[in-house]
Amino acid sequence: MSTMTLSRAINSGLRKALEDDPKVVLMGEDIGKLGGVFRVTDGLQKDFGAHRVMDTPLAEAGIIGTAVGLAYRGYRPVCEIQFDGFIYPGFDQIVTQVAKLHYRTGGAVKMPITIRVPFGGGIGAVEHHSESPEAYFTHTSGLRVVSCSNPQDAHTMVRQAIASDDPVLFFEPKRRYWTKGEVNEEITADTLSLESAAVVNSGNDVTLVSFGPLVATARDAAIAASDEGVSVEVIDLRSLSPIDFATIEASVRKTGRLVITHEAQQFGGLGAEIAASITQRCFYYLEAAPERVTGFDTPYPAAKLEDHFLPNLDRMLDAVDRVMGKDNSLSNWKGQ
Amino acid sequence: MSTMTLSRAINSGLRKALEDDPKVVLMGEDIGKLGGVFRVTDGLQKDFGAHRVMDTPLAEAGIIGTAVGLAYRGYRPVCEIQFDGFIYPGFDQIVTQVAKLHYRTGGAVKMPITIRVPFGGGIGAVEHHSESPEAYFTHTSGLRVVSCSNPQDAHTMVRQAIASDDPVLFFEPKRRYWTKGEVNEEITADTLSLESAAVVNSGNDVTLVSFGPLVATARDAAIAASDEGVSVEVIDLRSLSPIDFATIEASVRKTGRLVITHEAQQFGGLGAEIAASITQRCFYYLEAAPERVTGFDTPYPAAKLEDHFLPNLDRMLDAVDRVMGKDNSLSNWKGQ
Amino acid sequence: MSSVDDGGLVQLLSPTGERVKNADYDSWVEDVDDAQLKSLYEDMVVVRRIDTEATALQRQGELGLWPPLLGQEAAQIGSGRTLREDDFVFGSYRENGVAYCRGVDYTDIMRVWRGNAHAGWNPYDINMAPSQVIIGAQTLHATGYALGCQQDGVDTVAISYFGDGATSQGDVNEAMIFAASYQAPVVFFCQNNQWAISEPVGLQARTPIAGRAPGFGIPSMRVDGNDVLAVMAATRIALDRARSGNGPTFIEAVTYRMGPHTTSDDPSRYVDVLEREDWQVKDPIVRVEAYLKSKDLLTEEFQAGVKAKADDVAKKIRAGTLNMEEPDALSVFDNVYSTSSSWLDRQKNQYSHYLQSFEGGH
Amino acid sequence: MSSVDDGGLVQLLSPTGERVKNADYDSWVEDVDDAQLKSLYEDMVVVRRIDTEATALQRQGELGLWPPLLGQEAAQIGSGRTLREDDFVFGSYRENGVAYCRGVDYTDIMRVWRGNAHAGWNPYDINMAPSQVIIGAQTLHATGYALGCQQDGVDTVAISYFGDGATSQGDVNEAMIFAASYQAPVVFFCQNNQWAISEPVGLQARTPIAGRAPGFGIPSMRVDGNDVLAVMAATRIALDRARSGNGPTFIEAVTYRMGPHTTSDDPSRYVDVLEREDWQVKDPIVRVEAYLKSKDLLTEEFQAGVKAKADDVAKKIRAGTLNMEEPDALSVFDNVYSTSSSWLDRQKNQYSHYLQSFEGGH
Ligand SMILES: Cc1ncc(C[n+]2csc(CCOP(=O)(O)OP(=O)(O)O)c2C)c(N)n1
Ligand SMILES: Cc1ncc(C[n+]2csc(CCOP(=O)(O)OP(=O)(O)O)c2C)c(N)n1
Ligand SMILES: [Mg+2]
Ligand SMILES: [Mg+2]
Repeated sequence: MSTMTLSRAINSGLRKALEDDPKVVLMGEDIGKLGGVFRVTDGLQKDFGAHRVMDTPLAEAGIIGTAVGLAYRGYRPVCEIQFDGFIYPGFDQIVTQVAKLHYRTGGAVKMPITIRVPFGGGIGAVEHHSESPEAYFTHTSGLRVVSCSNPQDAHTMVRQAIASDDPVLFFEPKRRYWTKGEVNEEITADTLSLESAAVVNSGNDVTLVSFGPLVATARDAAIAASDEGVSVEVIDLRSLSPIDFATIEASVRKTGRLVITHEAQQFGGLGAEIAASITQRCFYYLEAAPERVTGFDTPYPAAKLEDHFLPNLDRMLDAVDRVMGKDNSLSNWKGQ
Repeated sequence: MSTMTLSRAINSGLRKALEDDPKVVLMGEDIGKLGGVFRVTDGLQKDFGAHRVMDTPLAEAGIIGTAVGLAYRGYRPVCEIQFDGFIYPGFDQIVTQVAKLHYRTGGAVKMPITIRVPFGGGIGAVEHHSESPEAYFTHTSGLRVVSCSNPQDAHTMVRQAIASDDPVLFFEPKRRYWTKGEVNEEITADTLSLESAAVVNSGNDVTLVSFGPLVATARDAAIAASDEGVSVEVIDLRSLSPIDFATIEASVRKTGRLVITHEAQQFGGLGAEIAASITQRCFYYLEAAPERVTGFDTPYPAAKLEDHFLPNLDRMLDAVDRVMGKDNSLSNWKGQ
Repeated sequence: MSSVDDGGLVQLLSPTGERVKNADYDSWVEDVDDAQLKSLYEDMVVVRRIDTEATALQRQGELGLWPPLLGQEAAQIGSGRTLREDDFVFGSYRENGVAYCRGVDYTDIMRVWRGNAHAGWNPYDINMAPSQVIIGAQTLHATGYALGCQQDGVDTVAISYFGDGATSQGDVNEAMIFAASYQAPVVFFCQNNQWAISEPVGLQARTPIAGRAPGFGIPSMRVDGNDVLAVMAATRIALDRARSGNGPTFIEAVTYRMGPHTTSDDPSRYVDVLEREDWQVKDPIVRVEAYLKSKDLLTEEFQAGVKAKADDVAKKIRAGTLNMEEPDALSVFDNVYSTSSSWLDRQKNQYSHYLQSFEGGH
Repeated sequence: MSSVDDGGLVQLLSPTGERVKNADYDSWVEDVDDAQLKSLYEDMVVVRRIDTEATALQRQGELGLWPPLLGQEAAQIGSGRTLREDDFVFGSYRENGVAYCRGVDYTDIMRVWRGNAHAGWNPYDINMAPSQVIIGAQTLHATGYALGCQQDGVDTVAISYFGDGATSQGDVNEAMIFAASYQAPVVFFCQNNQWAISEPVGLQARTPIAGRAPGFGIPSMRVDGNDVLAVMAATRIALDRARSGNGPTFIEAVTYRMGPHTTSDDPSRYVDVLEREDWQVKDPIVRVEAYLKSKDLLTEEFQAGVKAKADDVAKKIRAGTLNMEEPDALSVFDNVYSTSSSWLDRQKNQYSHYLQSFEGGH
């Protein structure tokens, strides 16, 4: 066990993966000498060489498309997309190739590609540097999508993602890169399922589902709520596709109330799927309609406005009040 | 009024738009001499010239990206994407540029771009020719997304889409291109809101929400259900983003039961948003959890399997039985 | 020889079957003896016969679609035959002639077009990826595969086939950039058949396509794509360069799509019949026939043998197509993931219940 | 002159300030008299000063980020100054020197970098699109805009700026393909500053970038990007070609990023100090200074005037930045659509209620 930042924990996970399997190669823009703009790959090119930690030309379709070819040849490419908003030039290769090749070939060709994406807002950045595009990928059959919220998970999950024979979108909560925590690097990739959610705070009144950067906020909200006498159970999804519905279902059967939070836009976001699925599975247990606390249905705004756009503790508490039937911001709302 | 196929109705709508506004230009692969692979643009290049009906090089990012430039210059480009599955190379330009430029420039630059996409399955095609990618776009703030189900709407809506100062994804139900119907070409673009759903069959027991190619199936299902004594109200969404929730809400308050159907994959599809939003708006009116009848969470399969993948009348009726609490395929289901 | 952008076209066999001397290219086909020549001829005749049979099968409703390769036999056989077994092919949807060279099971060629599967064959069985519908996407895959070969330290080469239209896609350009940057052992084989569905090549490129690659630092050749020997020579040059660590090569094989884009297409809307007639005289098979004749190799016996082979293949294809097993309903859920997915398992389970409810009489 | 792929570099002003004669290019700058030369010099000094001020503001926490253009003044001023008012610019994020030429309000340059807005200015006010963060995307916009000019029958030209790294993106290649196909009046202006963040240009291109365009049928020029006269001449040639209906041109301005990629970057991790020193002697301002001196134009009075102007601009920028109005909370919902959206209106309304609930003491 040692204490390290979340970004360091991923770095160490990548290092282990490179050590354990000669077929693992890292690809991306500026991941070599620079070590990535967030330094997540710091030192890896120096130690493993430029053929295993490859700086690529500036083209995301090129990165993903060549990774597909490497996978055909038996490699396990780990691609870094520099920021969330730059994944779209690679979208076609991800959706039409990475996601579909195993299905297309009746299982003959495996696509063990990991696509690392630093995502989310809260760092005061310019346009396209703060987005949460996970729902585009969770809606794409053939992909696995995960997101980590703490250093231990970051370390373990990146190794699991690389070890998985399926393609995995790995969303890294960039504003938590500097969060520190204990990490046991001895946990091997096969110890845990890549599909399991974690109950990170137990509670009886409301289930609050979160992932990635908002897990910390959700835990703070649970503490604040308990001060007001409301007991909130916080779930860290970890796997966004598939979702560990059994864990959420068990929680909601107990609490009868569900709040989901994510930074992505609300309309058609992951929260919709969770609300819809849990309503179906727990219809007779629900005391109130599930509530969503999310980014607004606008493009990600300029930095000076991001504190409004991003879900925060107060907005989570307000939603908790809504499902609890307590006084809340919409109590007197007359809108449509 | 004259009788015409849905594809002809779009053709006539495009013709009107070209006649009415010299700034309207059509762009796409094979839309000129060939008139498009579905002949939707048949005869238009001959009548309006190659500068207004432009065959483009084979590159979707190029099509959308140059359309952005044309829009900057005051044009209203109408881009054809040959098949649903080929929109992804243009995804980046759609998501990062078309959708965001009006917001980015504080309203200074309008993006009145219409992107026509023949979509959906049921035509026995090879891979990438039968997809329903609408949810990627409905989750993208800044875009409007619509889909038509009959010749009259096809004609009116394509004109509305082109007349709109916002970018519009226009999803054409390709397997209904040959459906015939009466079309009044005198209806002008501003007669109708681009956001309104239509109740296409009145009923009291169940609300069945559909759009595009499945509206016809949903209407058939309503007839079949009425034979069994269940009265189904069928709604044709028409606008997929934003959704006319007021219309659905009014219906569900009456029926207390909701079924949503679309061809796209279920996980994170539009059905999730509708189920989640309506649950929130009508929680105390719902007699059962909303049900979804959709494509499976697999890539679109080979043609010989598409009849399984695609929602059909029987699967809709089964879902109607489920929300009615009648005997259904899952009555004795023991699964998780 | 290696960097052509003047529009010059390498030709070793003229349309009338004369052997044209070329100091740079001749040595690369000097091993092509009479027997090899006859077998190249046979292959071209056979794949044309496959094409005819498939078109007929489509017309009879036994295939959903077929993309003919009529007119492109020399481009596909000439290149396909030069490949080593361990080389890996990434083609589009039209490379059924190349698949034939790879030793594909005949029936497998038809699976995709009958609608039974998305891939006709197991790629690793014949070292060829299944057909790729997304225009140009496969060029990046070939580049990545080639990178893998380079890292493995083997002299295996990846080759990617694509059309003239495909050269407009970002992917194809990025593939050249990546290949040049890493000096990947990959061959870019462009069959310029003059058309991308209804769009003439002039819309994609105002200057010869082969002229693009040098700008990326990739040597290129522009060859008569209806000349099986020229195509062979060029492909061998490219393969040799790749094997010996000298990086990628771009080949433009100038040919012509004599048929429709696919069986769904109606070229009468856009193709000038005169243009088609011009190309008719450049037929890739006719010229080899003339050449064989000039060498007294076109015996009746030989021709009968070729015909018998072609008939046999056609018969097998027909039988294979008609007897193809229908996919099982629940297989729609198979192979989405290589491991199980809780969500999909549930969905499959529910659908299986649904299907059973009919059997049980619901 | 028009199609360069030999790596040759056009230079009209040497690093030491000598005027180099060039028969092909001289005529394009023969109107540059002393007054113009002095004003070009002034502009370069001023934008360098803007750059310094902005970097300081970022260090002081007043800007979130700044992408310096240090070293690229000649490329930006030389080209920016040749544009006509009605021409339209589509740049990346680094073209703040070009924006200056377009007459942008100084404060507007800073809005994006302070985090107050996604666009600093109204594009139609100065005929320049706002900064574009998605690498290469703007090249297609320029091509489309140029198509519009062509259709409008005017001789307005669109110009797109982008970096060496951007040339690897599919979009940039597709832009060249579309521009060539339609002969659009567009200028592709590549500032090859040798770096894409930490990646040297050699990773993107093994041969000179200007060599690519001819393969697409687009003439290109490779000029010393630190030579304001060479840049002017080349841009004028390109603009003239576009205006007279002769289609697109590609210009590679070979320059050097003397600063970090942005203020967030740490070039010490990857830049060789020696390389930087090599380029230091090629400074774009120093050579004009030397040239002016050789012409006895670098008087104390003139220099004082330039300094005063630069100081004034810097002062205004600082004041404008510090006094910039904060955006209103609810403006986060504005301009998503040009018309109202039932969904978004509801969301805005609810959030407004939420904000009020705090005021009311919730
Ligand atoms: C990304 C994408 N866009 C459009 C299409 C539709 N389409 C199929 S084939 C074709 C033309 C391809 O032309 P070319 O590359 O010259 O190959 P050819 O068919 O002539 O062999 C087009 C436009 C597609 N399959 N994929
Ligand atoms: C699509 C996309 N991918 C990656 C990035 C991240 N990024 C920002 S600037 C940059 C380097 C650009 O280099 P170049 O084109 O040479 O322009 P320069 O910064 O040198 O002016 C990168 C990789 C981005 N902004 N957009
Ligand atoms: Mg072609
Ligand atoms: Mg650069």
